[in-house]
Amino acid sequence: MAWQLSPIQQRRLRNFRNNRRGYWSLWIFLALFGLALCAELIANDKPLVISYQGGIYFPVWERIPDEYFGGFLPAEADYRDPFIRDEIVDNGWMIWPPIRFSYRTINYDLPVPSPAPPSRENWLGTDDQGRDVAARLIYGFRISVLFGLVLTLASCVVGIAVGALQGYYGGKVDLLGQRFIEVWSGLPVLYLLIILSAIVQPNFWWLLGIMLLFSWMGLVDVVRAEFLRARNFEYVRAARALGLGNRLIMFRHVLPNAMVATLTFVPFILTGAITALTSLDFLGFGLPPGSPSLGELIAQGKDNIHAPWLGLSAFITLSVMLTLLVFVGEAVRDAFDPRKN
Amino acid sequence: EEVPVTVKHGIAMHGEPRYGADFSHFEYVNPQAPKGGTLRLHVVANGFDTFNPFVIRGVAAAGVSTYVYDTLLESSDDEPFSAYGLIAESLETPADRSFVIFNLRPEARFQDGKPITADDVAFSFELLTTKGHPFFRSYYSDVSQVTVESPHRIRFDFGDDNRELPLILGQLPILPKHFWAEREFDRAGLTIPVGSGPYRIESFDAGRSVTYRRVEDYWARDLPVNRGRHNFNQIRYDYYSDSTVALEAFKAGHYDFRLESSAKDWATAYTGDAFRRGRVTVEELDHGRPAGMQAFVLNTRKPQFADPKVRQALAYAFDFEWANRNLFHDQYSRTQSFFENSDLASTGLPSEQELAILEPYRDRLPPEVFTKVYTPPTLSDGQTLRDNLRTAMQLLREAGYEVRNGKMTHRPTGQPLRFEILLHQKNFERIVLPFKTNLERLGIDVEVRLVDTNQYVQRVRAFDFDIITQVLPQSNSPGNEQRDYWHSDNAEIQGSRNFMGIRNPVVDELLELVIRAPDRETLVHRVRALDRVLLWNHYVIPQWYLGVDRIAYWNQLQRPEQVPKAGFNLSNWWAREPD
Amino acid sequence: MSDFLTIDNLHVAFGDTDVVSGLSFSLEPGKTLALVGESGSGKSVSALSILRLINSAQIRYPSGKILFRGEDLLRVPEKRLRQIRGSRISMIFQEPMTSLNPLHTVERQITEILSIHRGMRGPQARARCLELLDMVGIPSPAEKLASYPHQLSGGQKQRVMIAMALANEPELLVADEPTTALDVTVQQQVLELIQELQRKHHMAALLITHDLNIVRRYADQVVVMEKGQLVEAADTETLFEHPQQPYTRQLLDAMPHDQPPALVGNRHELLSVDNLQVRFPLKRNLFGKVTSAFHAVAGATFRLGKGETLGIVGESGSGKTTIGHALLKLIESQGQVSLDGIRLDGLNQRQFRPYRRRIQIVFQDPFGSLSPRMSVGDIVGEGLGIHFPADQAQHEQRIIKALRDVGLDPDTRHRYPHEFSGGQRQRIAIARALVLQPELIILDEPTSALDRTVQKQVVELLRNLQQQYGLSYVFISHDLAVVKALSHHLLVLKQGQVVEYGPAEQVFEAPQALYTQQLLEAAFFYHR
Amino acid sequence: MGNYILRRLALIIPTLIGIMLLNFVIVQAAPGGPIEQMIAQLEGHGSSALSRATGGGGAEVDTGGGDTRGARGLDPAFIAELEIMYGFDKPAHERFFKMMKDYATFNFGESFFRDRTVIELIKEKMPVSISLGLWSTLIIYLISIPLGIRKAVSDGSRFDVWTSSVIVVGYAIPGFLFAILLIVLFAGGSYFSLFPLRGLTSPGFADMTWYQQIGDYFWHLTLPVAANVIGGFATLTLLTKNSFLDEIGKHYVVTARAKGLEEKRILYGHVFRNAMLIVIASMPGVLIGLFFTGSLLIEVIFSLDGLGLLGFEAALQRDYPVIFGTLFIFTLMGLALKLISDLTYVLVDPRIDFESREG
Ligand SMILES: Nc1ncnc2c1ncn2[C@@H]1O[C@H](COP(=O)(O)OP(=O)(O)OP(=O)(O)O)[C@@H](O)[C@H]1O
Ligand SMILES: Nc1ncnc2c1ncn2[C@@H]1O[C@H](COP(=O)(O)OP(=O)(O)OP(=O)(O)O)[C@@H](O)[C@H]1O
Ligand SMILES: [Mg+2]
Ligand SMILES: [Mg+2]
Repeated sequence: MAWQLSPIQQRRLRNFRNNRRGYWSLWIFLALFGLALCAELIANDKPLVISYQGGIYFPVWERIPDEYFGGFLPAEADYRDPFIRDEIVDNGWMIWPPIRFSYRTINYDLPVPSPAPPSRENWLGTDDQGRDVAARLIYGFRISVLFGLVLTLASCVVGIAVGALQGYYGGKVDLLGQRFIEVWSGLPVLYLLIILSAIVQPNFWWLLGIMLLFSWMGLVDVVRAEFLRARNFEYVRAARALGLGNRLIMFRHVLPNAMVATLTFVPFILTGAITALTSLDFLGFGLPPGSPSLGELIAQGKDNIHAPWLGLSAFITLSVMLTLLVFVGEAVRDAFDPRKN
Repeated sequence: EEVPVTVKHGIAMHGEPRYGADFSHFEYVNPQAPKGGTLRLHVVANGFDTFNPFVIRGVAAAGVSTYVYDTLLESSDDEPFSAYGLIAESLETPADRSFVIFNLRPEARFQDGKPITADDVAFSFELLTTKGHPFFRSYYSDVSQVTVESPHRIRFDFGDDNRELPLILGQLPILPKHFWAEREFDRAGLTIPVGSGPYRIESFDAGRSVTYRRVEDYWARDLPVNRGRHNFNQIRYDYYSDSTVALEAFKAGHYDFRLESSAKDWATAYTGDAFRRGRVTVEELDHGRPAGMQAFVLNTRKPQFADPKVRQALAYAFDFEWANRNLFHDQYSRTQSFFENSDLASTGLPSEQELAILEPYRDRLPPEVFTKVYTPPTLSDGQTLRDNLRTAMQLLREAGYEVRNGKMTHRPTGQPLRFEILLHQKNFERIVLPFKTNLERLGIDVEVRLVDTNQYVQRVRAFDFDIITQVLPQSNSPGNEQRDYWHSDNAEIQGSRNFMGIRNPVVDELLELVIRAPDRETLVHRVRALDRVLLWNHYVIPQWYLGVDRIAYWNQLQRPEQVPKAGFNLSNWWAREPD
Repeated sequence: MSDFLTIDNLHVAFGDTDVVSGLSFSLEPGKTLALVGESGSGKSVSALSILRLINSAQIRYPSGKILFRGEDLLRVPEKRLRQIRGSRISMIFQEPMTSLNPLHTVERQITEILSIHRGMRGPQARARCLELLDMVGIPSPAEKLASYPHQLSGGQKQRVMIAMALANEPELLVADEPTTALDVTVQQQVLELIQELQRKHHMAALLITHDLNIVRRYADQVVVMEKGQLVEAADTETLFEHPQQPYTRQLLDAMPHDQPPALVGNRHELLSVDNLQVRFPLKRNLFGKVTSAFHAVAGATFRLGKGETLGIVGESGSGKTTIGHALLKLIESQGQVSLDGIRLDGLNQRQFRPYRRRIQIVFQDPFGSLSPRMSVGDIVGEGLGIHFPADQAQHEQRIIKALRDVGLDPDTRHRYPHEFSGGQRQRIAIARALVLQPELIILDEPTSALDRTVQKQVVELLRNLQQQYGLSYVFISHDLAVVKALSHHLLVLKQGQVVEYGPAEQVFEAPQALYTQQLLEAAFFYHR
Repeated sequence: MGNYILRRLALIIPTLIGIMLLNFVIVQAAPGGPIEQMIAQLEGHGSSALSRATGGGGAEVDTGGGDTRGARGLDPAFIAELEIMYGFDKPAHERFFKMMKDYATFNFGESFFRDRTVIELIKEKMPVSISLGLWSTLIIYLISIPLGIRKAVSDGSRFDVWTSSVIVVGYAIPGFLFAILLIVLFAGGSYFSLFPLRGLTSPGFADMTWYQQIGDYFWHLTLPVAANVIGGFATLTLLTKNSFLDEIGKHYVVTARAKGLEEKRILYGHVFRNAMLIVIASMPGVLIGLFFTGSLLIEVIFSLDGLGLLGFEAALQRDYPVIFGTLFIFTLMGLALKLISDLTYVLVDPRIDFESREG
């Protein structure tokens, strides 16, 4: 079946494209995100391709033990280890990704104590554990954005749904729903995290789950307010008269006109999610030690003010990302603005 | 029957005190130091809410116990453990030290002019051990009886055999009975107390700063123990919540003196105009304080660490040299002994005396104790990490491990080798993570777990950990407390300090020898012997220590030339241009 | 040419489409010029252009001038324009329902214009405000001062609009369909008022209307527009007596409207309403009990057979809209309502939903009832998606047909509602109801914004549908001619009470109640 | 409405109890309690709360030296004593009921670790939090709203783009990093020493004349407030802008224009109220957020002793009386403010009500 846009959708698309800034921002963001998704191919401590004794290997995808190259260690070969490196180069060749560090690779050959300033080898310097900032940024961007996207998506869906229900139905739904939210928002997040970290090693998904328990509440009040107002509008009445079910009225008629706030907040919810990871890292309830995250980098920036490349890298990444998202948000708004042509 | 009792001006833990009865001042002070000027210090903390540092409630203001209260005796900084009369003119104790009598100086006065009497001493003792911080109760738990024999004479009898007691009773702060009798001791908050010491609280800004003023007519100012000391007219502490900001404040000249605790800051932060122009002195002062043992502590209660070979193997994966070079700017030294940085530390091969102590246990000790010099695995002389890992592999094989599917697996049980390193300080992550990486190359599964302090304490007290980093501090005169560290009786007592879970009869016996050492020399040999046994059992992976104090101060401060063993002491400093 | 108001070769374009091309006329002080033409011919756009009230981002003026006392209003700076707006030239908007600020009280809306141009404040402004409301025929105006627009009936809002426009006694009044929501009596009162002001202050009026009776009675000159172009301009007399252009003739000829299709046989009773009451709470006590309420409908009883039309007439604010909303459960009401013998009044919203396909409504405020972010096609087709999800394929066809039926170009269905003229929007609302082919339609002033030709088309359409499918209508209108043309029965309302109810013929011929008599008299006032 | 308010007021009690109970259960379930905290302090794991908040000073060794002879394991009897002191000898439900009974009479008890009652602590920290919160809010609102409106009017213009970029970049700056930067640049010893480093007032504050006092106060507040607001403009400005864009095309705006109103008056007199429902109505909530929760890191960095730090420290130290006391007080105020905020909806838009629409 050929999928075709209705003329009104085409018009929206056109409006979106007409906002050049937003349009390009979207592409740039997607490109950056796409790149970050293949972080392993850009920044890795394993070569992309190895030729060793006539065989061709792809270490990024396969695990070749140290022993295979004449070593004795049971674990995967460390290709940065001079021993292995020499062994391979003597018996073949290898092609490295542009950044020869993974997020957890320690550069053991730093000429100065870490954090080391940017150099040919470490484009953005290293952090205070001798790890390459550029590599950590790429991986951190990926993990942070993924975290942010999932969290934003989920909390928008839940937040909008709950806010919409309360605002639209009013009465008991609103009265009791709101009380529930009040109780819920009173939950001590910090303690939940402490309990969690006592039971399991908090990881990406656990944190996502915990954050999700609370993040959806941010939108509820706003959406509820908009719905409380919009449900009195004549076109909502008209839709009801037409026989639309409540769900459709809410999502086809009220929501599009109550979406301004939501749309405005989305980029910030996303970055908010990322900074929430930061604060968790701060408290030591964040991702497992060693994980790359923008938050961790910022925290390091504060601890190492003599190494401005740490804080700056994280800050620039964050602000570029946020700016792109805000511009995309504006373009989306334009797309749905009936008065734009 | 009468025991022979000597009346002394001072007392040493072992042997005789260094300074004679007629000494005029400690050697490490400048008796001509001018009085006057202001010393501005800083504290990184979230405020204070009480001037009573002796109770459990509240957060006490910095400096109160140091400046405001005098003690019966004053310790000297250049001996292992000796003390001389301050409030007490003299003390009397028998050879077995089963009691002590302090004769107070009749001229001793509280800051409100009232005399300090034996009653006050008894009151202080009673107050502190009942209502005070629990520390006092355990510290003085062996005191069985207190008798006021005359207004200026007080006697303490001891229940247990504890040779320290006369000395540590000398550390008892003396509080005025007339002041505290009508006040609630642990609810005094910010009422300015009447002290007995060289300074009194002049003013304070609740939670933000506190200022001390030198007591002009301090009765003890010319005592030998005080000569050349307490020189500043005013001492002020400012509170900062953030350490980075506090450092900035120092550079901006908001306070005068800084003792740096971070290697990174020491190496990088002390730059700028004032430093270039030499207005700030930045120096490292050697000290002779025992560093104890800071180490990765392995919990031998856990099956995977039961075998010393495994414990030894793990040490080979820790690359101290790299960490020191890259993370610590080469400022630390590798710890080689449980009594590092003191003459109690074992060095080289066992001496004759040590051999004599160890010989009876030879068959129950690792042979290396007698044959090898203990050094933690290092990468210094041409060794590469690979070489070390090879050794580790070797050791693990000997311990019954083999590689299965890339994992180090215990052959008899089929259990893969895995453990968790428990942390509560985030800044240790950077030290532990490379260690973890190295361990993983051996096919060992390592998880690094960062938890909050309370949880950490709970787990450590319950011995619910595999590896932690812990400082096992030591003093210059080890005593009873050693039992708490190493004795098998304490291995299963929750909350004891036998973190490793040592249950080694030889250690138990050596401990008793240490505690009962008759004189310093014997003590030293016995401690060294103990040290060797502990080291070769690989209970810990030693980390590092710092043998110097990293200090920086604005040049309006001056310090005495000589730095005593215990390290510098600001009480001996003075202002360059006192006003 | 007068130097008062001259429009010279005005061109207006939205993007690339010209909506007004080459309009020229002039107006003298004290005179009234009527702008007539079919719906969508560019009347409102031209009128709004005088005060440059259309968003400059959307509109272009390729050429032309609008000279007001020598100044070209298309080019004067915004600041100058502000001095003219509301003080020297006032505007009555076509859609009063959406033109008032929903969050300002009536008092505030009116006093604001007094304060900015005349510096009138406080009690003085309030007094003037009351005076104006009284002049435009709002009964007991003091009670309405604190009302918000949503608490007013359509006609009341329109009168507030008018009061605002007249407040500063402007030199030129631009009145875009000023009386569409008013019953004839009030309409007459308002128009007389305007005429009186014209006499007193020499005010000129640009009157846009489709009611040719009004044109004939009040206008001095007439300009006829078609598709953005001027067709004919002449004195009223001349134009009506000797229309030159076929288009004009067509416009004038399109008089209504025959009689409603005759009822045959014994009709099946579709809707029966007994003692319907609606109260709007005004005050509540602490426990939520209503202590004072406005009785908008006080006991209406009527029946409606299948294929019949019930006309509801009555003065503005008498509760007509309220009855319509109550029948559809859009507001709370008491009393019995049965459809096809099934009691509806006890049902809750969910239970009532299945009946909604069978009863549809055309709202009095078409603009407000169209979702601003949906395309017109989607709006019209929405009901189909709900009620006829099975035959999706035909939806598009049915939408196109419905739009065509009401005289709209189906190609415009991808536009948003705000891009239409008032009359066009009204037809969209009608199309939305018709496309579902319900059994009963409540039509609330469905033709108020339509010119005669289109009106006729719509009336024909309604009639045909009724004949073909046996639709029933509740037809609410002030336009008695249309009511007469469609209704089999008539319900006359006054202040929420039914004053007369009976077969239409009978009521028209021999009205019993005094109020009905007055109403009818006024209605045919122009025809005398 | 009155009925609604009554119902809401009545519901505050169960809500409050629910929140307290939930917190009580969870907080107690968390591993480690005040006893462990006390032990940690006694054993010298020390002032962790602050270093947690700031990322730690980075000490790799124990530099204290100090006397180690006293550092023995803690006596179990002592721990039992502590338990009695903190009331942990009683079962949890008894403790909860006692707590709620005390709270009902507004008796909030004393901190476990500080020599202060909970009320005193809050009173002590209030000035800092209110100062920071008030001025930050004021600045953010006074700048963001007019800016947002201007951006809406000139949507898509150069001005719009660059202001967007600036505020968004401002948002992306981590506040505490910015704070440190400000300190290093303007208060530290390295560059300019223009502003004070810590606190809310100078030491000699009490002896100053009133205008000096005001000057001194703002002199101290400049940097913290700057760091606090830098990230605060983005959301509000963009929300304002977008809401305005939505309303500005509506018909009543044309009406207002036809009245001859100035553009400013149209924007502020007519559009504002229609567009800003959310912003206006969220104001009470924002206030409570800024006043009562404080901004932890800013407080720490500028050594301002405020509620943010208090709450955080109490949480990490398991200072139950402070945790539950502040929770109770702030929740109560929060609930009241929430009600007020809901009522403002009705004030802003009289069409709004909270009744059910079904039935
Ligand atoms: N929400 C409300 N609150 C209070 N009064 C209201 C409300 N809605 C309508 N009214 C009042 O109810 C009366 C009837 O209104 P309704 O809209 O039914 O009049 P109408 O007959 O349709 O008038 P029109 O011909 O002008 O449209 C009016 O006086 C109006 O002011
Ligand atoms: N924003 C817009 N964008 C595009 N076209 C528009 C817009 N507004 C109006 N139009 C078109 O301009 C034409 C003229 O509209 P206008 O409102 O002047 O008609 P009108 O003569 O007043 O009709 P009516 O009698 O129905 O009110 C119509 O065809 C309408 O569809
Ligand atoms: Mg029109
Ligand atoms: Mg009506």
